[in-house]
Amino acid sequence: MTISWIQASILGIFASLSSMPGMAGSTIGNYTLGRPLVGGLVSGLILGDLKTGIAAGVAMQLVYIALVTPGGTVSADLRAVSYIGIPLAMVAIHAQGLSATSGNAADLAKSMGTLVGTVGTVLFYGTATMNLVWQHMGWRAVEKGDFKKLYAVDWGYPWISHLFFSFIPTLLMTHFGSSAVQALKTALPMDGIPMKTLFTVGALLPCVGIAILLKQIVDGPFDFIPFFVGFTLAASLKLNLVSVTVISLIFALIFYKLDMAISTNRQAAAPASGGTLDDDEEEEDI
Amino acid sequence: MTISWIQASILGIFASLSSMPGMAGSTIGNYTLGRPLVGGLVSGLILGDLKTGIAAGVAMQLVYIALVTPGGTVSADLRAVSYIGIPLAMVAIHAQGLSATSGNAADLAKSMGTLVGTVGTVLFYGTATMNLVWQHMGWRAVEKGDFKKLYAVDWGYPWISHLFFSFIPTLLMTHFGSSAVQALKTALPMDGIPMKTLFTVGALLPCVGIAILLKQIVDGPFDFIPFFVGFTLAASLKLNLVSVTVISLIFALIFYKLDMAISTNRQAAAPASGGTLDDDEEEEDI
Amino acid sequence: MTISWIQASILGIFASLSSMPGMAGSTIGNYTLGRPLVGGLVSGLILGDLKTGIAAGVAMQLVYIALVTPGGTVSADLRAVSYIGIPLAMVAIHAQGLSATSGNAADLAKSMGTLVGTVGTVLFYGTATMNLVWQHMGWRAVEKGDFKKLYAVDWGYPWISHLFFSFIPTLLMTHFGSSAVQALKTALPMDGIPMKTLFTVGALLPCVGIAILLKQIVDGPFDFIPFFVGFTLAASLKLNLVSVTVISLIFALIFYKLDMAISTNRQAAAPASGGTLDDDEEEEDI
Amino acid sequence: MATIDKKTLSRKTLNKAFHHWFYGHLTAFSQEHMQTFGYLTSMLPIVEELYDNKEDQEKAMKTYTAFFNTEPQLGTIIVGITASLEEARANQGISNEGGVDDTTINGLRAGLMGPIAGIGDSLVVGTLIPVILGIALGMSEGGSPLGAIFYIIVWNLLGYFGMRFAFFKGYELGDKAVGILIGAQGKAIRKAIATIGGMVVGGVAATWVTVRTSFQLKNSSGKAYLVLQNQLDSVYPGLLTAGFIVLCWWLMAKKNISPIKVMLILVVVALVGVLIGFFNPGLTY
Amino acid sequence: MATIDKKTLSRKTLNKAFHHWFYGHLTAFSQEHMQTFGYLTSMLPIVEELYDNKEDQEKAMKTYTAFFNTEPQLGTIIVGITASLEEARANQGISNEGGVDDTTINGLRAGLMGPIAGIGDSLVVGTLIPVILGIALGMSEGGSPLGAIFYIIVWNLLGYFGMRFAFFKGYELGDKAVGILIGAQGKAIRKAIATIGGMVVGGVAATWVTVRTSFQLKNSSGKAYLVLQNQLDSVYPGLLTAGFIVLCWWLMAKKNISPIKVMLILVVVALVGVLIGFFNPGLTY
Amino acid sequence: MATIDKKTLSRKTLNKAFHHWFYGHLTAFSQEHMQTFGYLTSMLPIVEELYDNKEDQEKAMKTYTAFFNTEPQLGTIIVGITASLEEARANQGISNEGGVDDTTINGLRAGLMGPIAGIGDSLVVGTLIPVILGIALGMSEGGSPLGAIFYIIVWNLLGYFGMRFAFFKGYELGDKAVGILIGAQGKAIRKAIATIGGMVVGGVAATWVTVRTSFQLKNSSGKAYLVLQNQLDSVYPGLLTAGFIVLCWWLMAKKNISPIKVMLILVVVALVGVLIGFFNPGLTY
Ligand SMILES: OC[C@H]1O[C@H](O)[C@@H](O)[C@@H](O)[C@@H]1O
Ligand SMILES: OC[C@H]1O[C@H](O)[C@@H](O)[C@@H](O)[C@@H]1O
Ligand SMILES: OC[C@H]1O[C@H](O)[C@@H](O)[C@@H](O)[C@@H]1O
Repeated sequence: MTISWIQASILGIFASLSSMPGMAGSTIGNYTLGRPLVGGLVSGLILGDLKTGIAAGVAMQLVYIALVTPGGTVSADLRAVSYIGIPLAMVAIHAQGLSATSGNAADLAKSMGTLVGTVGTVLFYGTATMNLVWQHMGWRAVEKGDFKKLYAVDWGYPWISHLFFSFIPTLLMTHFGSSAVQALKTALPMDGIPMKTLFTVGALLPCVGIAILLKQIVDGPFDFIPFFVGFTLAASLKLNLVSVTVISLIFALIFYKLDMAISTNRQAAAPASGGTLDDDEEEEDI
Repeated sequence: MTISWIQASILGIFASLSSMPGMAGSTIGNYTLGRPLVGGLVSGLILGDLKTGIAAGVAMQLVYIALVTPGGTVSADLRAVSYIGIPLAMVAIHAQGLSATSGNAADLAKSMGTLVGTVGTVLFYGTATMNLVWQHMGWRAVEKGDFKKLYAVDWGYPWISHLFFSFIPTLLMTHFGSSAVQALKTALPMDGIPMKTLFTVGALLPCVGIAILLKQIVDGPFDFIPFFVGFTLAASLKLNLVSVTVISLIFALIFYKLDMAISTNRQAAAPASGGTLDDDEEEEDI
Repeated sequence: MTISWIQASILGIFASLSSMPGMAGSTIGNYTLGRPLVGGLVSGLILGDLKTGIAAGVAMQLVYIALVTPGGTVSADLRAVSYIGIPLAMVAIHAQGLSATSGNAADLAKSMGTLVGTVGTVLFYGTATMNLVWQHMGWRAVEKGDFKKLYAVDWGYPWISHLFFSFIPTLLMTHFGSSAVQALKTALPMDGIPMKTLFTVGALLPCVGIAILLKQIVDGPFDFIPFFVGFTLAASLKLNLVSVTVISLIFALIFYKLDMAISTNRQAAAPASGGTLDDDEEEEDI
Repeated sequence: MATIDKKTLSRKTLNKAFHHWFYGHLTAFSQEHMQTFGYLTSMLPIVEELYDNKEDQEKAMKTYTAFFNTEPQLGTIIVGITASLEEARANQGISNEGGVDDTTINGLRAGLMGPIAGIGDSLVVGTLIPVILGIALGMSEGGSPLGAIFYIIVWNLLGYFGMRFAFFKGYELGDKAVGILIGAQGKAIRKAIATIGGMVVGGVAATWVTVRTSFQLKNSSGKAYLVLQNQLDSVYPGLLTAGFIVLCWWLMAKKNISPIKVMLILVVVALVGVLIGFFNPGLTY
Repeated sequence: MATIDKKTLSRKTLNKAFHHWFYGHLTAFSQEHMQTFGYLTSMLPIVEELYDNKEDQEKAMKTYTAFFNTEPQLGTIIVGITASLEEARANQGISNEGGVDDTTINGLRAGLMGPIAGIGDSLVVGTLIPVILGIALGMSEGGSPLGAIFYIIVWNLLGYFGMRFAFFKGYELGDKAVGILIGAQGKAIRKAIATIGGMVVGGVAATWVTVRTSFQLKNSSGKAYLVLQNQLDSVYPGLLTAGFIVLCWWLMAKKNISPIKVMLILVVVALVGVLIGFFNPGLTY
Repeated sequence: MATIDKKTLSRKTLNKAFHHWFYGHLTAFSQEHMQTFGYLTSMLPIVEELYDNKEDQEKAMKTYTAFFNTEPQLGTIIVGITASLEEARANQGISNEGGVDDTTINGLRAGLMGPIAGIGDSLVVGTLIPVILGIALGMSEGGSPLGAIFYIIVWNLLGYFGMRFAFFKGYELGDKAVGILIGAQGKAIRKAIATIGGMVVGGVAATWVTVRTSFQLKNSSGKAYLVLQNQLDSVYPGLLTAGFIVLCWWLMAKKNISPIKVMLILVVVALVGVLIGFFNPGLTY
């Protein structure tokens, strides 16, 4: 199996559409086309082997199922996973004559995905940095009151960033990658330090995403409590996320009512005791 | 195995006693004699095969273990289940030479029970409707101040309703049913639409009972939360009902204290701020 | 395997150090040296068979893992378990030619441990009672203002109590016990009433420890609720103790906030409504 | 109202009233007047003892002709409370204005019967009985009568003495019970109990009600590659069951459809479901 | 402000504004101005319709040059609210003091974007999408395209109509939304949602993030007598995962280290861990 | 009281006091005066440093002759607090009325020793130690000394430094600690901790205490058709254990029976239980 220039170009376009930030809007782009499961479907169609594409997509999707990118913090780049990793994995699976749905094929796909996903974050930061140029042009237009220009800034120019950081890398890596993959595998064996480290990094990075979420939610030490309760419900009791959410509702209701009780309380108390109660504001700091 | 007129009559009397509304009072009647487990004991004694009776009763009891009839809404009629369904199931088990405690016998019993239970709800509505006649007589007596008559209305006359809607149906169906059962089985095979529908209905009907309970408890959307938390504890964590109840206690305590805090609160606030706090009354409506 | 006078004396010293109350302070003494796991290590070293010592210690530790002695209520005496029970169990295991890590050896150890543990509580009460003598001397010194004497009372004299209730019993029982063990086993077979009772007592006694803890925590009937919720989480859901603690945190936070809301509340209300709200003090008594 | 002739119900009369209720609360049930006649027969001995004069008796009995329905076991407490209120009314003089009157008594009955129906149906009929039955079923496995006998004894002892306790507790507390059951604290208590009720009903629904779909997608070789029930379970265990319950609740509470009509709708749903292969109980004779 | 010439945004313009946001919220993203340009293009049609005069348009557009970033799906509600506020400002006269002004609008945007980012990232991106994906994965086992198609359809319908709903809801509520989202009740609501968010993020972390150690102690015959991961699990399941998350949080929240630097630290940790045998992904090609 | 000669305890004396407590809190234990002598030896260096004159020393030491008992590890904080209070009393003049006096100090000691005993016994002795032991047991399976060594090191480091921290924290906070531990907020904190304590003790009871019945009913062929323990577990897992604990609590708390007598009652219960076949540990040598 090889990847022609035409196939590689189409992959490059999908890479541009599905990036974070991508040219298709996050709903259709990153959250649909970018998901490896969908990437598997697309790559399968492009390379003409749907089954292998989907199988590779499923394997990679499992690794990135909870990928959140809070505040533009991207710990794995999905354009690379879905439109470089999956095609290359498909080539490698074919080259080794593995059955598409075998465990070995899935392992191969996973490792290829993590490899390009982690390394590929540089593409994300590249795109975002290049966009600074178009934003700069945008500010000038705003100053001049030339608002129509904003559409070009928001919808047009960023394609140039993607030409450099999505299209070309995808084009080259998928077209020439087929042979590179083989070379890579000998150069970087799975039981060598670099690959072991890479995969460990892949497993550790989601912690950053979760931690950024936490930062948005946690003000005082007590705000960790719901997090750990949720963690315990899922880790120790194997509750799934919908069930965890249901249980969280009763606590949400309690804290809502508590907060209302305390605030009404304070309103009521304020005129009587002259604000001496403010210290329970600090209840979080004990 | 056949069912004599005498045996059928005794079954008819038990059917009268154990109905909802039955002539033995709900504690002894519907909630004791009406339960299929007890019905199995009684039918077993009457038909002289205790073991088969109990086994059939156990199988049917499992189906109706949580039968609640809130506000007189009966989704399966226990007189029919226990005193028509069980005897007929026993006959059928004997006819097919099944072992009393085999899985096939239990299946047979279950299907027979659901069949007569669902269809038999007409007996419940019949009884209740006919009781309107006696109640009418009761109102006339009350008007005239003839209160002693109330005993007859409450304790005596309804036997007539049961003669028609419990005794006679049970008598005829159990006596003649033995052959009817065989006919039924060929007429209505288990993989035919009618029987499949019937059993699906049997599985869906308890939802009505639970929903009526919910109607009594749920005022606003937030009142669904305890329900779903309880549901999750039992469905996802496989907690049994006593354990669910124990866990509900801590939430009950919290809501009790919350409500007390809010109301004392409101009392305290009322004179000070002049009732502007009423809006947290509406906290449920958000 | 026999136990020499010297070995027996060293065991006696450890027994003195590890008692509740012991001569090494509770951190190092009862909570370290007294734990059967550590007792197994020590006894193994003294008797020169580490593996059997540890194995016996592990088996006994499992029985006493949650031994709390609230308010000086000792339901099993650890000096006896660890420094009489373990050595004798080791002797018996050798005598019967059992493999140190076999199930039979563990059973033997467990029974030996419970036997001496339950019976040995008399040693605890003996020590504590004899300490009254030294305390008496202490009070006299305090009266006279001779405070230095307190060091002798607290650190010195109690060794005498331990001479009688830890050292000598351990010395004699371990030295002569080896043969006694055999005799005991024929005199008191495991399926006889005395031994069955003894082990049942061993299983029941921890309830006293837990109940004393409860007494310290429970004021009204509602205070049982957290206990039973915790019990349910562990018993029905198999949550481990750390997970139970995590979940307890969210309830602790809620009750903390509730209490603060109610008390601020009351402060605020007091001047306005003149203390008519005291009745929610009694909320626990319903 | 003078202390000299204060009327007190005799133990014998109270016992009679209790047994009339214990036996007759549902015997004359109709959809129109559910437990009204049971209530009337229960109050009759009380009214007869408290009022000598026929006119007063009639006036008193009128009170209890209002519609009544609750969960009969737990509801016994309401009967006990009215016994005590009736006593108070008799002492104060039934024709005197103010104090305990028709409105007090019926307001109380109307206010209590709903919540107590909800609690009783969920905690007594929906939980207590199924739990005892659950134990009994274990004992009767293999056809032994032991479980059935166990159930008969345990439930009837609990039922009889529980109801008796509720009746006399209600009588003893009288309007104090009202104080507890109504008012700020009463509201809080009801909220607390409704929380228990809600969670327990949820537990009951998840434990004993089971709606499952048999829908599958199969590939050419007949292997199912989509078992809908498994997918639903992975979203939320019991999703279909919960969904159907909420649907029924919605039809009744929001669309004001009567329970009977809801049942008929379910029959149609079942039929359609069976026809399209969504439902299939998969039983055999 | 006279009622005669009250300006109301046309449905067409609102639709345009919504679609500009739906499409362009992140296309021109940089680390400096994340969603600012998306916001500008979304407000442009609105501003153009409301203000005839160029000067007013410029004044209005200036407002939206402030930094903006939130979770784009849920954040649509903020765009809707500002549409309504801008309408109010136009009706009141953009140069009038008091009422809705720059400060109001940007205070609101700044106040809402943080919490809504937190909630949206955890509930939409961290929970809703993984749950749909989870179901889809089941359907695509064995290489079937079904799951992928299912995901595309379900997520995009939810995403599009959900965002649409949020936009028009926000527009409809206008400053009433602010009333709900800010103030005592708003604080309580945010507290409640943060509780859900916290628990769900905990659940997400435990379900989808897995940090495990491969550390073992082996005896002479090669049998492992200490498998560290098992020991850690018996202390608290998921201990390492939770520990690493708290570590990252601590580095960022308490030590003010940027996410990128934290990632680099993790690379070092991974390398060291691999070298000392603490980490070992154990994969093969 | 002049600022010029403000007395401050030297680090050396504080260390001494801490170590006296660390070592001697229970060595002279009797049922009459549990930790009183440990407390006295711990306060002695402090009193000697603060008061030059023998009379004052005697007055100060008298304070600590009151009965004292608490969980020794966590209770160290109380000793630290009294060190600080004693310092305050010395500075204010021990014979001055008002301020810190005997009543303050002993009120505080009495008020804190109960709750801290409850918390410490359940969280330190009942939870922390068993958890460390649990891990250690895993390591010592198969007779390896590793687990025992692990336990010795981990527990003693935690114990020593934990107690040290508690002592100096108590000293540092002084009566501020009292402010936190007593008063409205203190009540709320104690309530919160008691909630944790209650749940954890429940967890400990369910995890480590096991009361089981061996009662069975067998049919003629010897097959058990009723295994009581299974029935009880299906009602509520751990029912017997919970029942016995509540029984013991009830005997002690409601019937004022001493723990020793309760133990004797349990011996009788065990004997009877064994005789009627309810209990059977089922062990063999
Ligand atoms: O955190 C809010 C938001 O920040 C950035 O805009 C992106 O990373 C989004 O994916 C994210 O939802
Ligand atoms: O719902 C309250 C009550 O209503 C009717 O009286 C009957 O259906 C009872 O079974 C039920 O308990
Ligand atoms: O209960 C507090 C305390 O009491 C006594 O001092 C001993 O039994 C200790 O083990 C215990 O911690």
